[in-house]
Amino acid sequence: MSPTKNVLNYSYYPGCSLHASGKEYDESARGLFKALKIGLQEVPDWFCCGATPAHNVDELLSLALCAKNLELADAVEGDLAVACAACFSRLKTTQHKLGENEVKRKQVEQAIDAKVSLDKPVKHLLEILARDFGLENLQKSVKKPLSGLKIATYYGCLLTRPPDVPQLDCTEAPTIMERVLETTGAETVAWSHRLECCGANFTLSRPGVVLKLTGDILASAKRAGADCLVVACPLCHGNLDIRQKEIEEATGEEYHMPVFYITQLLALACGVPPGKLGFNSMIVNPTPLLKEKNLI
Amino acid sequence: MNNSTEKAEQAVTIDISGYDVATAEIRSEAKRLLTEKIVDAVVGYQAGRRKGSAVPVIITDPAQAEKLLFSPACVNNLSIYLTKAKKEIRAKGKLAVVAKGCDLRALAGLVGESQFKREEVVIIGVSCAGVHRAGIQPGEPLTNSTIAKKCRECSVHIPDEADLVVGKLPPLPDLPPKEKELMEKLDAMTPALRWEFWKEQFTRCIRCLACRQVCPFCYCEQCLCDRGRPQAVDTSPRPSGNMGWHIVRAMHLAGRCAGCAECERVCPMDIPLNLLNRKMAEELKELYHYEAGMKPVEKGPLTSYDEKDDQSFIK
Amino acid sequence: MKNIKNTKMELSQETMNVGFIKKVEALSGSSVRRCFQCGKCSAGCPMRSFMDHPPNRIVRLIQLGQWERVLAGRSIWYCASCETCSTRCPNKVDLAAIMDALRKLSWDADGPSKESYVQLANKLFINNIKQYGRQYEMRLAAVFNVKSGQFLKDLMLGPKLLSKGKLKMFHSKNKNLAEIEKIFNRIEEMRKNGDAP
Amino acid sequence: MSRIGVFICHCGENISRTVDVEQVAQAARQMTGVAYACDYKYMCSDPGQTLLKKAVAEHKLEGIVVAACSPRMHEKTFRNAAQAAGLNPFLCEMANIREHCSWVHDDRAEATTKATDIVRMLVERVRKNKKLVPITVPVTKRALVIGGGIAGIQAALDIADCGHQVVLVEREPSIGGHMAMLSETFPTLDCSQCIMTPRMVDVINHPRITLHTYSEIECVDGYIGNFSITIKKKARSVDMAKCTGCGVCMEKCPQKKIPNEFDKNLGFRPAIYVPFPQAVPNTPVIDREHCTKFINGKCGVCQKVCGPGAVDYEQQDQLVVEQVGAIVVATGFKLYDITEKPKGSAIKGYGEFGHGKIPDVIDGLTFERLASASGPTGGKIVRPSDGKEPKQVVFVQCVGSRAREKGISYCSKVCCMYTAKHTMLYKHKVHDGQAYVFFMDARTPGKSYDEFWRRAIEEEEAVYVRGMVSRVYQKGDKVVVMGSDIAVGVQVEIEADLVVLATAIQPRDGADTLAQKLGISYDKYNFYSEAHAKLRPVECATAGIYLAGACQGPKDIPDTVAQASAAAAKVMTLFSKDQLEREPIVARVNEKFCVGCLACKKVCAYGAVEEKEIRDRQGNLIRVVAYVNPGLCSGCGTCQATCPSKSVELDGYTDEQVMAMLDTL
Amino acid sequence: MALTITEENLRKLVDRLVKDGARVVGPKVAGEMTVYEPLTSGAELAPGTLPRRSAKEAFFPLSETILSFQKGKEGLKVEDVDTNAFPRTVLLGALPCDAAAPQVMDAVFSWDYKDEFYLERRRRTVIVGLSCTSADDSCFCTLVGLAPTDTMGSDLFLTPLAGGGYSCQVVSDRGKEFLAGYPELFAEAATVTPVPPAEPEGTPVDLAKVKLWLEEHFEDEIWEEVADRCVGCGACAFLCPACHCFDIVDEGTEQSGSRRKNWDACAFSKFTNHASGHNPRDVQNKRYRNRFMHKFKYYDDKFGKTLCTGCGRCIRYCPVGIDIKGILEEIGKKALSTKDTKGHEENHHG
Amino acid sequence: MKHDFEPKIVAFVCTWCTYAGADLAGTSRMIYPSNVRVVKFPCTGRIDPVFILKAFQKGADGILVSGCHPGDCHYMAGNFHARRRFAVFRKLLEFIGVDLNRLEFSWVSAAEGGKWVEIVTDLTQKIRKMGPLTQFTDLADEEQWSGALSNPELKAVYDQV
Repeated sequence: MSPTKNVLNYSYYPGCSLHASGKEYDESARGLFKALKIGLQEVPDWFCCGATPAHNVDELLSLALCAKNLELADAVEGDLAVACAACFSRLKTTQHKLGENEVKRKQVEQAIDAKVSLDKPVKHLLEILARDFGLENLQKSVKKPLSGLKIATYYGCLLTRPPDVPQLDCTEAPTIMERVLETTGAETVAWSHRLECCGANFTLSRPGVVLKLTGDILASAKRAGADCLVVACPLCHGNLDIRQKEIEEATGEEYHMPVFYITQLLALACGVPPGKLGFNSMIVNPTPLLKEKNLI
Repeated sequence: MNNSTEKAEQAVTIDISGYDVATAEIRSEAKRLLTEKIVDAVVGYQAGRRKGSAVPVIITDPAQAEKLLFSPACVNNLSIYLTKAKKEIRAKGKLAVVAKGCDLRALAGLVGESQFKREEVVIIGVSCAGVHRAGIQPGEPLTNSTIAKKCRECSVHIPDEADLVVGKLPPLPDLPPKEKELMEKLDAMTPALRWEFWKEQFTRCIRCLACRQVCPFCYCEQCLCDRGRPQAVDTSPRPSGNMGWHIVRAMHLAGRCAGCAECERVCPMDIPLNLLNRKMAEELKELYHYEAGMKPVEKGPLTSYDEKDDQSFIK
Repeated sequence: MKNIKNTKMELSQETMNVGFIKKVEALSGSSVRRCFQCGKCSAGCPMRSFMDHPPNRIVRLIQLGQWERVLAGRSIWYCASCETCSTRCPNKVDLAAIMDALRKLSWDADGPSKESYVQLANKLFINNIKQYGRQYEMRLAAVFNVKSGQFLKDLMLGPKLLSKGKLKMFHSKNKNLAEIEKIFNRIEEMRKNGDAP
Repeated sequence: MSRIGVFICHCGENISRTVDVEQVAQAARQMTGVAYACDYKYMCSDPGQTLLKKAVAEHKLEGIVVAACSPRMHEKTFRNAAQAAGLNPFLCEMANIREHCSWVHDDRAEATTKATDIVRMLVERVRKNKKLVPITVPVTKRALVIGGGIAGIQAALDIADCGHQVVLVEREPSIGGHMAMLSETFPTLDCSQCIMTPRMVDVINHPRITLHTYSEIECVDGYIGNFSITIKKKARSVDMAKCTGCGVCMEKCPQKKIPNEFDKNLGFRPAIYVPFPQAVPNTPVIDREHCTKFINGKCGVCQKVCGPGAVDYEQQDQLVVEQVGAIVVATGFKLYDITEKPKGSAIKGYGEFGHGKIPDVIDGLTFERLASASGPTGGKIVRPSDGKEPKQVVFVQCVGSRAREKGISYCSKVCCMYTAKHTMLYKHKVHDGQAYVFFMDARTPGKSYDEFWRRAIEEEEAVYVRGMVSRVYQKGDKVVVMGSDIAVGVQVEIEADLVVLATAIQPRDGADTLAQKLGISYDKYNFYSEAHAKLRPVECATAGIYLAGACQGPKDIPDTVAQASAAAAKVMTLFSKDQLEREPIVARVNEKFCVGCLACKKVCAYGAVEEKEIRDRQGNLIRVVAYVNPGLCSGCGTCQATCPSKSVELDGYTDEQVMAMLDTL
Repeated sequence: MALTITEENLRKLVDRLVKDGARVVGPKVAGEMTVYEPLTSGAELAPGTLPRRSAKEAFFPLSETILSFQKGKEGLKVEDVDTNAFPRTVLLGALPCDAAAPQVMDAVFSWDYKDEFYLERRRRTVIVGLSCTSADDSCFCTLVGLAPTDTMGSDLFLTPLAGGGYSCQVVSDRGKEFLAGYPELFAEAATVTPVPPAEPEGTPVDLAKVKLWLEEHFEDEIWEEVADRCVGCGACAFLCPACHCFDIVDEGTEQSGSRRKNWDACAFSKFTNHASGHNPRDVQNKRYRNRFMHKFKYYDDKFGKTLCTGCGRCIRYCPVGIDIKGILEEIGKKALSTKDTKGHEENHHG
Repeated sequence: MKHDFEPKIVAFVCTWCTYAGADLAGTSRMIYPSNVRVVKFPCTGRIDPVFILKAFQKGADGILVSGCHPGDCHYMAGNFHARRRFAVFRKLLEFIGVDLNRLEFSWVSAAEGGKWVEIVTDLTQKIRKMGPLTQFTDLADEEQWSGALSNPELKAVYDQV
């Protein structure tokens, strides 16, 4: 397969968080895709997909917001690449629900005053890397193997659930993150809390809930001997990274476990300079670990 | 016998005037049965050579009926002559038999065990006040010291279930039971002591098998204990085999023994064999409310069961 | 508010609100009657320990048309929408969707738990969309803290995030904002007309 | 016998791990009579058996001891191997050094000693073993089926269709049993009568089926292949040969208000009656208890109106003797009547449910009659109290069942399904009604069963409440049911119009008496016991008697029919041979020694001991001895233990064999 | 001059003998009966009453091992009984009917087969007889040619004296030899007054004529008459001082055990039971006839002796009162008219 | 673990229940003392008291007779007959002077592997404490009656006979 013949180009929906708390995700994703020569073009003036709060109280609103965003995305060439797991889930859910429920589709069409577009493939970055670009190519692109790094891959809720919607990987035993990361020579650990909820929805309203849930996740990763966590969702990242100190205080347990976006590590491996990967934006400082492993 | 106990008891003579009546009635009945050819032979008692003695006799001639008698010396349980152990007697044809109450119980048991049919035998029952114990010189009067132990505890002086009952029963003195007393004493001992007791008793057994031969219920064609292959108990008259023999015998008689105590009477070594049989009878009475009776029963206590039988001894 | 959690249920065609069942089924697109109370939803729910009625009981109460009991509880507001229940249900009862439906019904009915922080956060979130088109976490947090009366909550977290460039203090104008507002309005209109649930 | 071969099995490591098998083999070689001993990894394997067969030939072995697992596991295997090697199979014994030794002891030395002792015992035993030859008995290829419900009908038709004669005995005036009473059947909701009545007609028209209705089993003699059955045909008071079934007698009978048992007393019938219009045979019977003619002699209308003159007041009970080779018992069930506490029973009953006191609390079978198109209400569901249509119906499951204290501890198996069916039937007939079901578990293990139950809930909107009902009481014209929903954890109260109790299934009255006549065993509930729950589920421990339907345990129609066909297949297997072969572990009388006391006969539970007359050449009776009928003898050996002179011996377990074992102590 | 011994010295003699390691068998009280038993001291000696069982057990025990065997891989190992270990025995106080019996039995035990067990014991035994001073209606020694004072079979013979003590008559050399060992216990007396012997009552019979009668009356209704009642126990034979039939049985297992010689009795139904199942003496009276014949005819035919010493034990203890004395008297009466002709030959029991 | 005395225990069992129960103990790998020697019968109804006597004479220190629970007999009533037979036989042995602690009876069903283990273990331990049974075996060495009565109490009773 000749890379020149198959230039990959995608429209891109970063989601609110990637412009704020998850900006390092955005940075590293763009860096990585650039390094891999995959085109990304951001959908102009996209707006919030509504995430969990919207469908929590108003499904129609939630569907309408996503439908509108899908309509906006139609204007940009290429399949829609989504970085945030929540956005990915909402957009996919909207396609799924409207595809099978005519009543709802009509309601949404009335709400957005347009025909809904359900044909554009919505793809999570992981999917693009693993399937479209291909693991083989990814491996070929690795310049700086991440050997020696023991990674706990964290999927959270929305990358794989519910079964019929995201179609990213197996619902209960996904391996896509592992497969992608292993191309870099890094080691992924087997651990129990890969798919447990971090309580993202309660970040604001019930931080206590979040502490409990994320505490369990961190403890599990530590048990499994991981050096760091890797996520593909800014909400998960927010809880695991930003609240890690709080958790340590609450539980008396010390983690110091850097939480990377998957694109950060992949970009690092593919030779993107570390300075462009937003490592310094992370609350838990990853530098000591990366140094220890001779990665920076 | 323990002399001191004997002495403590006032001498009581037992009225046996009814025995003469019985003798006369037995004679006339035997004569009639034989003459009218209702039976072919009568099993009864006649006088022995020793003065006052009586021995079993089988008569077929009505003329000989005059030889028959009844006296305190008529100790034998004549029912053995109706069993298959005495085929030559049965071969004589239809039989009549003279029976005391205790003997009649054995007859009832034999009917229950299909040894003969009740209607095949004419039973001449005798009202019996008692007979001599073993070791008494024939002819001695019947007193509380010469009477057999079984008679002291007899509950069947009049054998009602016989075809006819002869003789008459005089008022009887109340004699304290002896066998029961002895049994209680043994029961009160430790098992080890009881073992000593029986061991002493059985080791002197000479295996003459008189006990078996006089027993109405030991009518087997082949005694288990005579059997060679396999040998259930050693046949040698030694303590080991003797113990086995007497235990097996007691077990085989349990629920069948009618209490005639002939085994004990005939034992030349004075082994108190009836004590074992009595013990078994007591246990069966307590466990299964069974008592050997005057009427044949279909099933004995060890050939039947009740789902509610005691099983407190089973874990 | 009367604690009805433990009071006796008198079942009759009158007391069992079949309309409620139907409404939940319509909103969620999931069958309620299918549930046979295996309890798997409750078994895997990460939020079970924070709920008063476990998820399976929520379904059971809906089956019996006991809407007051469902909405009186706080369980629906503690659902994390993690979809674990829906993913694993042996009967394809989409409990996550049912939970959405219940929250909507509670919202509409001005339900007993509407002052919940969760509801508040949700409301602010949606208002943010309406107002700015995108979420601005700093503002969201600040307003939530003010509205929920927890002024100092996460006080330590804010500056740290700011220093890391993670909370934008300002936001740019979204060109599609008018369109968004139209969507809100149309939905409102549709509901007024009974065209939407 | 002095050429015994001893084969010690390692059983992989199961034995050799704990028992020094080589040492045991070595010790065996020293034992008297042992001509050959060896140990081998897997004696039961093909090479193991070959080893055995070779050794028999090479060492001219006359007996074999295989020291391995339990004889319950492999006795047959090794006996077959011995037979293949040309030995009588009964000269092969197993020494159990696995279950009874290596698996239960941990000290190697002790286990080895014990294994050696066990082998020594078995060697001594085998030396006394005798060649035994299987017993053959002739087979009468005619079957008796007891009970004319669906089980009996199915079994009878299957056997008769296979070409054998069948005698079918039914206690009631008509065959059909409970199935004829049902409205529609789960999970297909097809009409019970529609599938049942053609089968009933098949029975009466079948050239090879002799039908005795209104009849009972009086006495059973004989044994497998050779039963003699005495049947009491109760006086029907109607001559079956003359009766045309026109029904005029029933129309004219002045006694019309007798509660109809078939309709669970919801309707009425005359004193001369057939239980239901489709009855087979369609010959009425006079209920002498209620007939005026029989009460005071003052009627006789039926006789007067009977054209063919079939009514016969003088008819007497009649005894018929039938010779059969096999028996299928299919006596069915009854519903546990919770209104009365059974006499002498530990069952406490359910006063709290008001059954028998509250007219609108009924049992499942009564509901069937209400729902049946041929029932007393023509299929209209009404309350017994006032005939009104009930709008709220509560069904209670597990009434009597699964209730150690209040009833019976077993599960009645069909109630979950028929209750689900009842809710559907109800909903179909009363569209605006609501059915509630109180249940503890739904047990729906059958093809399309769970789907059926779910349909009742999901489509027919029956409200199932998990939790047992505590009490039922009358309140005005309502029946209040107090229960609890354990999923919600609160009490539930329903003001019902009708309450239907799914009462437990019990064996028919008199099941125990019949079992005693048949000589088959039954459990504490009087259900008949199968020989083996898994491997012989339709056979009785008593050879030649088979079970079909609910008499063996609660069962639905498909299971009943399947079991009936299985029983029929067993009968046909038996009938496939002219002679029957049995394991020769039976008692034998030594006629020379037997003194004819017949103690053996008294203790024999199988009636296998008979009296036998020994006569001389002139025909004179010499004596009577016992004789054991090998066809009847089951080989328990109680006779031998009872015989004072051991004149009866149990082949395979003789005193000689036992004593030889004890001699090794 | 007569040799005497006081009662006290007699007991002392026992003590001495016991001390010297001899087995002293003598009458001893056990419960209500007296039995011949090995004495442990002189005090146990209870002379004068007829013991329940005869004294033949001193030579011919109820049951004795004659060999033992052990089966091993190497074959059968047989171990014989060491007859040299039989104890030196003194049978003391045997009444004439018991003391005479061994001499009668010697004949059969040393006939075509020498029974070493019996003979060895006989060789090692000294019999001290005792004159009989009490008799009952069952006693009949005088009818069989013995007497209460008969010394037959005794080595020494004691006669109770009126004033106590015994006179002691030396009957055999062995007796003399024995006496020599204990001279100090005996005294000499010029005159002695013996307690009068007890002569049993009875009608004397001519044993020769009885034998002749028996020869001619093998088939006779008397047998049925006197013995139909016989129940077939072995009490008569087992109490008899002269009955000597025995049975050989193996006890134990096939692997190890012993062969034993046990008393047998002709009344037992299996006594002549053939392996085929046939029994020539199929009914009890025939068995009794054999017993009588053996005693008064066959034994005499073979050994010229009567196999009965008239002790009367079989009469006293017969369960059904079969009375050999009465039968003998009756036959004796019948035999008076019998002429001496040649009788039938009958197979002997051996 | 060694004990001063290891008794010989003989178990007479029926094949359907107790033998199968013992098999179950085996398949469940329950551990129990190795003293017991099992003699299998089709039914407890087949077990003759003579066997018990024989076993004692052959040196058994303890005996167990075990079969199906009442009502569970494979042969319908064999165990009922056995129950009576042994109820009576043990009374006889007791009267003869055998310590009944050495003779145990139990119902052990095919499902009661645990009960089998418990009963065998308890019996073994009990007999270990009691020591060897010499009553019967001693008799085998004795030839004749000694006439000696050592115990005065016994003598009194003896004399009374």
